[in-house]
Amino acid sequence: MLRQIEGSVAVAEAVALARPEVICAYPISPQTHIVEGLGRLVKSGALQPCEFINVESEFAAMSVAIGASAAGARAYTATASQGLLFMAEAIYNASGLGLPIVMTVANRAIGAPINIWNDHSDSMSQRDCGWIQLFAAHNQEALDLHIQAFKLAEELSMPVMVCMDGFILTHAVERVDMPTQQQVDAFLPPYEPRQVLDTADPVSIGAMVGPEAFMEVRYLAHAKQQMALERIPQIADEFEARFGRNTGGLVRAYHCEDAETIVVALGSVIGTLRDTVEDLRAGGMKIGVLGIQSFRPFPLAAVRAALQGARRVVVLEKSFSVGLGGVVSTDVRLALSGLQLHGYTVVAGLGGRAITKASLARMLHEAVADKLEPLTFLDLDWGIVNRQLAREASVRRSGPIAENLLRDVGTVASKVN
Amino acid sequence: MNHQPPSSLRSQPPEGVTDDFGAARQSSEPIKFYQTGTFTVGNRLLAPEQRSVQASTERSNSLTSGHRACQGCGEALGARYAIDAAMRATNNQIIAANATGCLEVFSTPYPETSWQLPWIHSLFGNAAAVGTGIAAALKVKAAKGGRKDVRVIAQGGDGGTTDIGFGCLSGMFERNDDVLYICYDNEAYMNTGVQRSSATPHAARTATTQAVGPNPGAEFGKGKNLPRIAMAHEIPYVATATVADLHGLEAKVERAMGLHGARYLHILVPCPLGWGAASHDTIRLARLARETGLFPEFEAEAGEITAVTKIRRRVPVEDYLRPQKRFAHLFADAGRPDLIAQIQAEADRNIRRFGLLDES
Amino acid sequence: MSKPFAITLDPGSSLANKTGSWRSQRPVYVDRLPPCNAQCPAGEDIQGWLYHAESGNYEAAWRHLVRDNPFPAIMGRVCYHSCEGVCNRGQLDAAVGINSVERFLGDEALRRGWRFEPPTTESGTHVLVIGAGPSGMSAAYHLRRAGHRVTVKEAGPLMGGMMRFGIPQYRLPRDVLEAELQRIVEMGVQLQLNCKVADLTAEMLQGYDATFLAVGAHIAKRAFIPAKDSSRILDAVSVLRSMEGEDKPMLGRRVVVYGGGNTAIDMARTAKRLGATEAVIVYRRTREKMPAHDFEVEEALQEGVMVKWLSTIRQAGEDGELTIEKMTLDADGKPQPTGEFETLQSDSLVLALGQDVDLSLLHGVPGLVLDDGVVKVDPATLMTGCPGLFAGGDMVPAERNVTVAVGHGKKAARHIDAWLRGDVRAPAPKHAMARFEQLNTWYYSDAPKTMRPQLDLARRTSSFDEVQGGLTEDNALFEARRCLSCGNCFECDNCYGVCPDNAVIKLGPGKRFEFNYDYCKGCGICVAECPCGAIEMVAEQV
Amino acid sequence: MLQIRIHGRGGQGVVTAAEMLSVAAFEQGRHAQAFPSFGSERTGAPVVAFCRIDDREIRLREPVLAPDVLIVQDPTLLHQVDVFQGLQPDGYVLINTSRSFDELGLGEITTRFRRDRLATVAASEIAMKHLGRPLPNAALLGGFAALSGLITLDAVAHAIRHTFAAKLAEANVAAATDAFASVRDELKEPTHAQAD
Repeated sequence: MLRQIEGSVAVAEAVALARPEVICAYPISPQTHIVEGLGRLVKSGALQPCEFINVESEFAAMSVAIGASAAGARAYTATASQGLLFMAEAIYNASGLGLPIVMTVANRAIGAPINIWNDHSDSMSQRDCGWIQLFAAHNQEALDLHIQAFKLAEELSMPVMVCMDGFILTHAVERVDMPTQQQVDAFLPPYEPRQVLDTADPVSIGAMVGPEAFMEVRYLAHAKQQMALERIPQIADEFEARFGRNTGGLVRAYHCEDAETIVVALGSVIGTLRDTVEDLRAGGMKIGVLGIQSFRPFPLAAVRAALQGARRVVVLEKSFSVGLGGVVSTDVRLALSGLQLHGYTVVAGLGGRAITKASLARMLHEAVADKLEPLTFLDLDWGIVNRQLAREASVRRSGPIAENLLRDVGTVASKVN
Repeated sequence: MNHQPPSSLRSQPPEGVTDDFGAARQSSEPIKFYQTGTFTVGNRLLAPEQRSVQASTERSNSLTSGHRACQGCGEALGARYAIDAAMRATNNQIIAANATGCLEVFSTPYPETSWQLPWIHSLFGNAAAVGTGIAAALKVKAAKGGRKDVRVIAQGGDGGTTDIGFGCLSGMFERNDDVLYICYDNEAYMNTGVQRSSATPHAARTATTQAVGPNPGAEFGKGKNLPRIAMAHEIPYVATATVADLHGLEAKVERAMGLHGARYLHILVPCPLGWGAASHDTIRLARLARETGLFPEFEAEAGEITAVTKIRRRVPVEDYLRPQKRFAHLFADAGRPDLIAQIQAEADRNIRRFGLLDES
Repeated sequence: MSKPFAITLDPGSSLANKTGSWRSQRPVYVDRLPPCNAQCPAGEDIQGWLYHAESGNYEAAWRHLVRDNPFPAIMGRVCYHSCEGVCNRGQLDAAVGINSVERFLGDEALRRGWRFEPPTTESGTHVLVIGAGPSGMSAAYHLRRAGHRVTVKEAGPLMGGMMRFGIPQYRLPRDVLEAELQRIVEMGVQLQLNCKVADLTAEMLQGYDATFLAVGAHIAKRAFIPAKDSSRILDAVSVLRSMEGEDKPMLGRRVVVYGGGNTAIDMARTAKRLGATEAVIVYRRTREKMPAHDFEVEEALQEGVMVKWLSTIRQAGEDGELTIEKMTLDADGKPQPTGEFETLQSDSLVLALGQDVDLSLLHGVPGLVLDDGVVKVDPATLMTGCPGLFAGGDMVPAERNVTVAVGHGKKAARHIDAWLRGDVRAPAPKHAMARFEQLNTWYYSDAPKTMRPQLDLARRTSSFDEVQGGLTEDNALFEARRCLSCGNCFECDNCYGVCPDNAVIKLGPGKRFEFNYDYCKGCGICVAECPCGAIEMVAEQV
Repeated sequence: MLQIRIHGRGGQGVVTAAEMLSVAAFEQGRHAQAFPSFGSERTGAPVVAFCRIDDREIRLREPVLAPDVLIVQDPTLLHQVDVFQGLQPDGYVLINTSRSFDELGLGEITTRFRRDRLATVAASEIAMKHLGRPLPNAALLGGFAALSGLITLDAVAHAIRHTFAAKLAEANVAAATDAFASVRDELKEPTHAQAD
């Protein structure tokens, strides 16, 4: 059924359709509307039986989910940014124990300086935690991915993170097609745990594993993710067959067939990129967009297949490995190893900096002319940066960078961009 | 206030002295078992149901042989005492969540586990939250027609409870989740080599509070009293116990399992390694801790003290401190009577606060 | 479920890890000798019979007791119970009232009419016992139990010896005495009263395979006291014996007893009961030095008996005026005259200065040796120099009391039995003593000793009713359960409970426990927490 | 594609206004996207919300930089924020005020943009009348329907009912209807003038 609703509400309802049995809620922007929505559904009795638990921290949220999942319950939680970092220890534990928890990450920057706006630093910081990481390009996909995520997680007994851009998607009101309970029930069977805490068949879960077996345990987790590479597209197809929508999967190519230049990106910026590319193609530029839906497992083969025909690749990412550059880029380069093509990393939209068609077009023109720096920061205000650098060179105690910059910018509340 | 043994163990000895033996009184009360007492583990003269769980060959040995705990480990003992009692009280319907620490490491090194009940170890600081999750899952399963009688225990050492796990514990308390949390308190981080925790007693030497300088050992004025903090949450049940009083410990576990909601049991478990004591002194030291007043044993319901275990043979704190190397600096050379006096004052305060001595 | 590799494990799998290899010392169960048992002159297994009494099985307790001593009701009244003096519980609160429980069992047996079973097989050998006192009857009992034919010859008209003629009724009611003696006779012991053996050598040739001699010591010691004819001087043994006859002795209103032993006390208390307004004991030393048992002195003083300490009687003058010289103790505690004199009026003076053995029937017995007025015996076997002739009781060198005599009877019987079978009974190896320091007394609840009720003073001094009462069943049970079971496992399950490694195997009621050395790490908690000190650590052989 | 930017203050229902606009468009079978100027602004602080309306799927995620429609819920903002930034030459402007553009000191604006696409409406007063509270957002949407004709008053009413509970919804519908009439009348005047 078509609805015009907020992304968070769409996700909350989709999660509810998956009949979770334990939901852990701790508030952090921009994830709050999702758990608020679920809390309402549970309290109203629309979603039951289900335990909705107001925990005291994200660390507890993931820990409660671990306990619930180990006891055989379908467990869900959502977080973002600092919250994700605060639960980091438990995140690794959940994947290490192979517990199929599903978690929404409403992507947001990580402080300091504290910043509530969108980028991918948070989920990228958990790149190696052993969770499957799926990225949604728009709210319909976010909705669909959650339903697919439970199926994937429980089949493989691996936790899945569904990443959606904070505010840009979570707070955007747009058209989504909300499936019915019957459809979801038919697609997603009840949770049958691989291992469970059961008084009738007691086991000890979470043993201490020494050098003699630790590497094997780790490799097995990798093997699981390799299986996921096969199951993710299959599940996307099964989903399409039942719901009539092609969402999820590993990657999605847009005008890549004949493209000499391909822009690789994750999340909501893919939409803006497609508009941009459409315009540029109208101007005769042979350019396409490759969206990555599955960042972990990383679809090396699919990415290589999609890019090997091009002459240059621009990885546009909302994450930044300080001291190196791109985070996604390194993975993409791995996919392209041995291929001779120009690679550019464009870091954009950090901390909610708007990514505009205009800026993208300007940047891509330079790229196509191969005038782009290998590592480019989209719309970086060099004036501010250089002034601060000069200040630091001259004065020993130049004061906190962020404040200085704001002074230079002359902040205006409710800036348009 | 006094913690009462089972009724059949409660009567007074009959008085023999009378003016005329023709009138010597016949006691109508049941006889107290003086020889095998109320203090030994078992008692051939008691009805089986009145004997301790540990006296039974049917006990579940939840933590069975082959674990890698040190010789004389109080924690291994306390864990078996408590879990076995809980198993008895619930007809073996217990699931346990364990914090990282000695208990976890010595009980479950791959490829062997000593646990005989469903058990999970997640992290150092989240045992209470994992317990909450299990309890929540069980509640939903029950609503869907699953077993309704499965109960949850979360457990950890003093580090995992009073320090790193404190947030999750307080949250579990505050939500009144249906979990019994058991803290096995050996008063320091033993697993990592005896470092100070917020449960480390004052003046005790640890690897991070060395016995050097003018204020040797753990500093006075620091540390926290978790049982009293737990009481402040006004949860259904809070109790303290030691491995020296098996009957009291089992009675408390039984009481806890008879209630729902958040419950907290704090068990003193001496650590021969960390305390620098002989491996055979484990129970004796726990007994002395109580008899000095340094470790008051009490029960509280909804934030109110409901029972205390009176001191039976009061002893000065020196008797407790002396056998432990972690307090050796209090007795070396000239000794530190000033610090011992401070510790004695703490014991005396407990005795006043909890009424540990019979007025008579 | 398809469990994840390594992180999920099957329950109890650690049993594969035999931690016993960590051990450098191992605990072992031991049995130690309880001090009460070690002390008992009659060799009773006190802890053994208390164990049965604790569970309220009084007949089992009684049967266990009489394996060693056939006189629980008598012992419960007249035994000086030195066992209680060494009872470890005495260091905790007060000694276990062993004697009172023994009396309760004895009385219970009489009340319920429990009897001794006659022997199932007859040995065919015949033993002569001379003297039906405590030693003789004890020997007769044990010999009969062993299946021997036993003939007891007693010079007097009644059984009991000193139990009857030395101990007043108010301490030992005669019906009790008679009943416990009769019970022995009913085992098939041939008893001949008023049958004085004049010629032992001849008697022994009358077809006896062995003889036990236990005629006691009945001849009162005399002291030279210059006296006028009018003064009335008697000896305590005769007076106390005459108490058993028809006409009671006439002692007058003022009775002076000379001596400091238990007999002197008994005499003075008897005098009181015979109507004396004054009963004065004259003794040359102090109360501390008095050989009489303190509790009896105490009872006597309660009853109004007076004692002149540090006094000797120098002469008995006209109308019973006694001249007393005050004494003083020298450095060695020996009394020395002071030259200070005083007088004391008396209607009669009773001497209680001890007794001698009547040696007349021993003349000409080959190999028999006398030593300082008593019969010399091998202390290990109680056999005299004459093969087949054993002796015991007051007539051999030993402390003179009923319990010692009963013990002699048992010991002699055992060795006579062995001797008859042509071998020598080797004494059973003794366990190490169970010391108080080896106990963990925490586990025993606090339980002060139960006092036995006593007859009120008025009735004590006016009648010969028994002074000391008995325990009620509750009291007896209570008292029995105060036993600490020193040195011997009583299955309290402590070791089973306190082992951090579940390395103790419980074998079931009466079967005690075993260590599982596969897992025992040798921490020693079981040893430290064993209440009765029945476990010890021994080094592992390396 | 039609791009709308709404300026107001936290607590005035600016974001709700954008959402209702998108719902109204959705109701008319069109694709619509509404989103706030993401931030943590508190009550009273200047805030902005956006709405895009199109006949095809809207993929663009950037803020509305060159709006076709500008709705100002609070005239006091006019002198704090450059609300007219990027406004299209033929853009619509609707301001919540009881005064005229000239009275607001915006005479210059009227020269730069099509006069027939500029309107003011006393939305707060209308809201006070119907709701008893100065929540102008619903009323402004009614006014916008009248000003632009890009959405119908019915669609706006539906969006309002979709957003608010029954009683409050009807009051807001009434306010929107009033504002619709007020703007329509306001727009008639210049044409009359020309007629003369």
